[in-house]
Amino acid sequence: MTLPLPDLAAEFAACLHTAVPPAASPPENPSANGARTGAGAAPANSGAIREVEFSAKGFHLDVTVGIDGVVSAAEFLDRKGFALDAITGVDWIGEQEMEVVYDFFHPAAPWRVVARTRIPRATPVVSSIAKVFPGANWHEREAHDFFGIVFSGHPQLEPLLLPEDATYHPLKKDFQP
Amino acid sequence: MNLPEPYRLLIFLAGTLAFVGFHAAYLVWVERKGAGRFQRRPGPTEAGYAGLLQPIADALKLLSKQVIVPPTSDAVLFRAAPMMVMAPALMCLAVIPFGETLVARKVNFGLVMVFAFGSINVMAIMLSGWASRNKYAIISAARIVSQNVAYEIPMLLVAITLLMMMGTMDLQEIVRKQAGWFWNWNLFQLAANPLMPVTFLIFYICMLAETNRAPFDMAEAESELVAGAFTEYAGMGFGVFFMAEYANVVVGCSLATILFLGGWQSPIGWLPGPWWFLAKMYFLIFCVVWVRWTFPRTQFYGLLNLSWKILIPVSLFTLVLTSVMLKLF
Amino acid sequence: MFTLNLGPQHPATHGVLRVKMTMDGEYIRRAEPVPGYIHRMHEKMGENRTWAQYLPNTSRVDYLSAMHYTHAYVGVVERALGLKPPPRAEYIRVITSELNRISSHLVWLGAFLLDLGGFTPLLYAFDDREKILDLLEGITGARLTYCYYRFGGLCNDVDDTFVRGAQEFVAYMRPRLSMYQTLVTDNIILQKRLVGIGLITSEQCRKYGATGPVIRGSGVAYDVRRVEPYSVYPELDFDIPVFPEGDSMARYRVRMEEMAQSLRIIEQALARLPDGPVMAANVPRVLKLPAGDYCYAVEAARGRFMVRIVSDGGEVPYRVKLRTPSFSNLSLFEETSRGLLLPDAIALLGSLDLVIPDVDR
Amino acid sequence: MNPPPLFDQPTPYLTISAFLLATGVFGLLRRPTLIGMLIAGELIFSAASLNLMTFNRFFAPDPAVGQVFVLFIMGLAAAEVAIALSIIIAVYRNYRSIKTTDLADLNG
Amino acid sequence: MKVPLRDLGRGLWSLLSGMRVTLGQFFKPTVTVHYPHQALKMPPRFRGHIELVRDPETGKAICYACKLCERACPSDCITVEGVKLEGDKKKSVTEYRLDFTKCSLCGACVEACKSNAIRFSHEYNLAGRSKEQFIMDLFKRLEAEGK
Amino acid sequence: MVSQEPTCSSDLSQVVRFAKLDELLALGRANSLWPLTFGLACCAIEMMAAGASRFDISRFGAEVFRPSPRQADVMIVAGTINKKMAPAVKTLYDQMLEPKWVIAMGNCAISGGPFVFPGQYAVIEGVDKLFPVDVFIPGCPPRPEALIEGILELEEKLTGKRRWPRVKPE
Amino acid sequence: MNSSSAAPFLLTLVFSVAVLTAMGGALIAVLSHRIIRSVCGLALCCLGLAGLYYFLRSPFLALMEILIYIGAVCVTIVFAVMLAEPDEPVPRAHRVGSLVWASVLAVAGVLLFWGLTRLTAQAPVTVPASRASDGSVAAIGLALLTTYGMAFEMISLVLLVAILGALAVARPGRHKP
Repeated sequence: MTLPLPDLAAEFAACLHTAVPPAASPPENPSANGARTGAGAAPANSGAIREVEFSAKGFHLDVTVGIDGVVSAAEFLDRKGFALDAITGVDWIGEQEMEVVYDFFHPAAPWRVVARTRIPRATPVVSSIAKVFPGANWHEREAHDFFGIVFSGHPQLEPLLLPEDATYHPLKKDFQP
Repeated sequence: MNLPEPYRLLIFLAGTLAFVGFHAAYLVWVERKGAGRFQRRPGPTEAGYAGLLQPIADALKLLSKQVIVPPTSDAVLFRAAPMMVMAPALMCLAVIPFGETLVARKVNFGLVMVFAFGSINVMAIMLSGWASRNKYAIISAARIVSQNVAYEIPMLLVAITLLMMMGTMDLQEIVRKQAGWFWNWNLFQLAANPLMPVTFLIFYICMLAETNRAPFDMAEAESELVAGAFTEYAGMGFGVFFMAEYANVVVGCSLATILFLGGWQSPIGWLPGPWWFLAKMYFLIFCVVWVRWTFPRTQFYGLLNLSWKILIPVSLFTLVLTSVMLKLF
Repeated sequence: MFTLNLGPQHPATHGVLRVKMTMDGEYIRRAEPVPGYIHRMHEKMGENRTWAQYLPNTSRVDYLSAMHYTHAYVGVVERALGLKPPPRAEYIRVITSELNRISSHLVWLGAFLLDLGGFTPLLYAFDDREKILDLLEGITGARLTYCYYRFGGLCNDVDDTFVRGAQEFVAYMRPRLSMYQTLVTDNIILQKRLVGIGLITSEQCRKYGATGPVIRGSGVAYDVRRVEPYSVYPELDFDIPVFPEGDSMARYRVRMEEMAQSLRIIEQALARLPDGPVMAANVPRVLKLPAGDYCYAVEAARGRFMVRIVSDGGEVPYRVKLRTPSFSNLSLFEETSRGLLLPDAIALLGSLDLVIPDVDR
Repeated sequence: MNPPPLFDQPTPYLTISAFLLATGVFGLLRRPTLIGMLIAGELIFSAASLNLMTFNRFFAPDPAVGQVFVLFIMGLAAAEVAIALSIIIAVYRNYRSIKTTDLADLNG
Repeated sequence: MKVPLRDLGRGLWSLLSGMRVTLGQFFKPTVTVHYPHQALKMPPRFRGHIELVRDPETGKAICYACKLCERACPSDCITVEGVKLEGDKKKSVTEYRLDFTKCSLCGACVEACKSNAIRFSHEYNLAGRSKEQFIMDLFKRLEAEGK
Repeated sequence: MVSQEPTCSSDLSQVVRFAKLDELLALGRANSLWPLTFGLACCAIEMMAAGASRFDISRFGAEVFRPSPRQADVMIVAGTINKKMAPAVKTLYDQMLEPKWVIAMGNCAISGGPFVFPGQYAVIEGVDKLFPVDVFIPGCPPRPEALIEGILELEEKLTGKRRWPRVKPE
Repeated sequence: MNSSSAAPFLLTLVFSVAVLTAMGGALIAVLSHRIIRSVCGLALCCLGLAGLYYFLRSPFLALMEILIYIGAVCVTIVFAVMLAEPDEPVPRAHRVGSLVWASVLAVAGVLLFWGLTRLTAQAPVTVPASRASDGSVAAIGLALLTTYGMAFEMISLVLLVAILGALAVARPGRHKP
């Protein structure tokens, strides 16, 4: 049942490229529309898959997906039997971008996949994958808590770890208590 | 004793009260020491010699706690419940004969009396849960009712089995009929009922369930319902429930002693007396403690299943068996 | 229908978890865990401290398996620096990690039985645990928050007393495990409460990312020690206990079996314990990690624990992400507890073996 | 000879019995809920039992007959309560209320 | 009928064997350390709060206020002050304030210290009625001990 | 000595002083300190260990961990309190009945411990910011002996004298 | 009960306590707003009645009264209250009409009942107090199984039907959520 790694990478790439619409076409997600106008749309859409040395990095596949490719990437990994490890953000304040990192592991095969996408820091909106992986629900809420990333389509985007009425996002680099 | 009946009654009631108070207090100590030993630790040691003053310290503390009635509760019933809970145990002990003459009130229907007043107990604990108006307490109250109703039935069936064998409801008479060596005890009356030890086991299990002792302590299920029906009680209100639990254990174990282990009769045929009674009772109480500190708590439906699917059919079977055996021999 | 607020202070939540329950009588319609009552900013602190100063934090995320967490953090920094700890250090890491796993499982056993209303096993388990703590305190100086591993090795070497003590412990613990078997596992009451209760399918585990004994109790032999081997685990012979039933009993059995396996690992590692230094020679004095992101996962007592660090080349981490097993395991609770009775849900919660600071971080 | 003490005369018992009946009837009419009415009904039963027992004690030659009848009444009362309560619960499930006024469509 | 009976018997047996286990423990000696009467001996590596080490030759603190520990401490609980006395090569410590209420006992300070001037004490049973008493001046403590 | 007790049933003791009775009550209370089952973090494990066979706080009558605040006398705050938890802790304290005491166990409960840094957003820096604390036990986590010592310290506070020897660590 | 050796005063005292308990309980049962309290009133009333039975030379009945009424009937009612009425009924304003009606009917009932009983009591006390049974269970048992055998069987039948009926009525509502 386990696919060799290069095959997986190839299949993944094929899947992503078919799933990601060409840069010129209008995005399907209306809420992501505003988000994409600021940053350059073309690099955000192209998927890039890199095989990396596990012993040096701790994962096998480093996938960069476009802002709209997140759900299809998750769906692909779900089909391949991956499980969600974590979702987190990194605040690249210098580039005024927010990176959303999705970690996946495989319960049966020794594979680790990291999928990442960059979104503009001013309007951090990305589609939720909670429908694909219900476990993403909490991880996305947590990322929302810490970074203020808005996961569109999330069923219940309320503070999880912070108090119910919290409006601050403490892991943003410019956070002041 | 040539005292007129009412005075004699009063004296014995006072004696019963003291007996219950002493036992309720020191069974807590026994429980804590016993739990300690089962867990390889000494239990209370620092209050008095071997922690013997521990119950007194607890009582002092409980008495001096602030008294409140939670604003959301039903104040009248909230106060009434602790008063109600102690009374049945006292009434039951009044008819339990500890020796040939050592009984507060001779009643022809001692057995019925114990069961009758035992059933008031349910009302009391349930009211405490209901009056607290606390969600945990109400869940606990509902559990108590179904548990007690379920276990009263096999207990009564067992009692009827014994009633048929003994032909009397007088507890003293029941004990007298078991005089002699220990094979005369009801527990070993295999000719009347080959399943007598099973009957005893059923009675004991029902007794544990009726007194809300582990593994049937649904009412207080700490890990689920915080403190169950007593969640809102504090100070002596709580202390009374604490004591009533042990008083009920004393009643239950006394009854088991009388019905199955020959009451004050000596197992070796001579020297009968209250000491034998107490020894047997304490042994049963020790078993209660032992069981409590060994087993996890049963699940609620498991508890009801045990009663309705196992205990009631088996006790009915022993009832029928006994009647057949009695007719045959 | 009414709402029941279990916690934040409730004996069954093992700390300060709150579960918002919508109940129908004693049946649970919906039980939504509300974590965050002991959120301690571990990830924020990562951005305020140097790489080395962050070490004590790792012992406090999941205080019951502090060794594993430190292992993961130390491992990720070593991976980024390309450091390799000497073999003796690796073996001692394995021994202490496995001792810590047993002690963590013993706390779980006690607390779980406490949830089920049995008090005595808790004290027996703590009694056994004290023996492990004595061993670990002897070498690390602390009972709970060890902070023993260093980048490139250990903070100090073990002596013969520890080795002998560990051997004695292995010999002592085996009969104790069979005692637990008689006292607890075989007990009919426990069986009735756990068998068939709180079913979790392997598919649910995958969807929620549940790991550790939870996924192994659902029939998937996922163990980071096998799948992404680290340290010297590949050289040691041990089994991964798997039970396919997916109920609370399966998770219970997985943990009990894991303790026996940990004893096996400790025994082998003690037998092979090489001589030599416990600290790599080429550890830089001031740590500056090359820029990039790195992951390192270990099998902690509760499942897969992963540290993901992002370095911008400085002395201070740019981002530290702790992927904790309890977080994912608890997120499963809402779905699996639906329709259960309250005591069963509490058994389920106990069988997930939660450490709340591990959820909240 | 002194008159017998109060508790050896039938009058107090009969009076109490009448009182219980009165409260029972009163409650039956006043209570808005089915369970309340059931309780009032139990009071009426008790009144009847007390009366029976009194007559047995003071006027009947057979010592057992009154007690037997009271026992019968108790048995019936228990049965009645069981049935009535199960009906009440069934009604509650359908109507979410056990107030008599809310159950008007039982009238047809 | 046969299977339920066997289950019943097995269940009863499991209960009885459980009770046998606890009874066995009942008669074993207790494992308790009666703390205020007896006390466990702390292992040599036990980490209590830190204390200054006395130089066996001079009888003074070894510490020369290099502040490495202060810098290494992740929770900022150490404040060291030192003065350079006339004629000495190094500074000598005048104040070593340890806010023990913030310490996480990680040992970073002890490892950072190059001259072994601080070590862990074996104070394992501290308790007090005010929290100020745990913000201690280790230097004054050392002085007081010397007298 | 009596006036040192702020928590004794105040309305009565202001009118009459039963010195002997107060002493007796203090002795009773000191020997029957029922803690609230309330563990927050790492220190809670040490609190459990203190209740376990090795250290056994039952010797001092303090093993009756009550899950309901109504029945507890002493609240052992064992762990970090953050801003989300603080209202709940305060409620628990308010639900406990007089006389009541608080033991702050561990550095987190005393001052926020290692989780305090400039710019922190979650941790309450010391439980004494919420309600009065009677005994502080420093450590991270403190050993179980320290908790026992804390209970002895509380008993000393109640009765005014210490009945047990002091252990000097060697 | 040997009244000759006991102080009649004390007995009268106990008797009046029983009477007051019964009457007070009955009043609580019908007058209190909260249903749970009226159940308690009923229980109290039954306790008083048990005392009266005791004075009527039938301790067996007294105990049965407690066992059946308090232990079974009241507990069952309370259980039903818990199942069917989680909320307290709101005390509503009394409708004067029904109150008047109820009182009138009650008074009429009392008069009728009391009159009838007085009439009967005009007859001489046929059984001297001293000759009355001591509530012998043997006599009751004999009577139950001989003279009233048929009625006894009917009662058992009624109880059986009641159990089955209760099960049948309450059963269909049971379902797991």
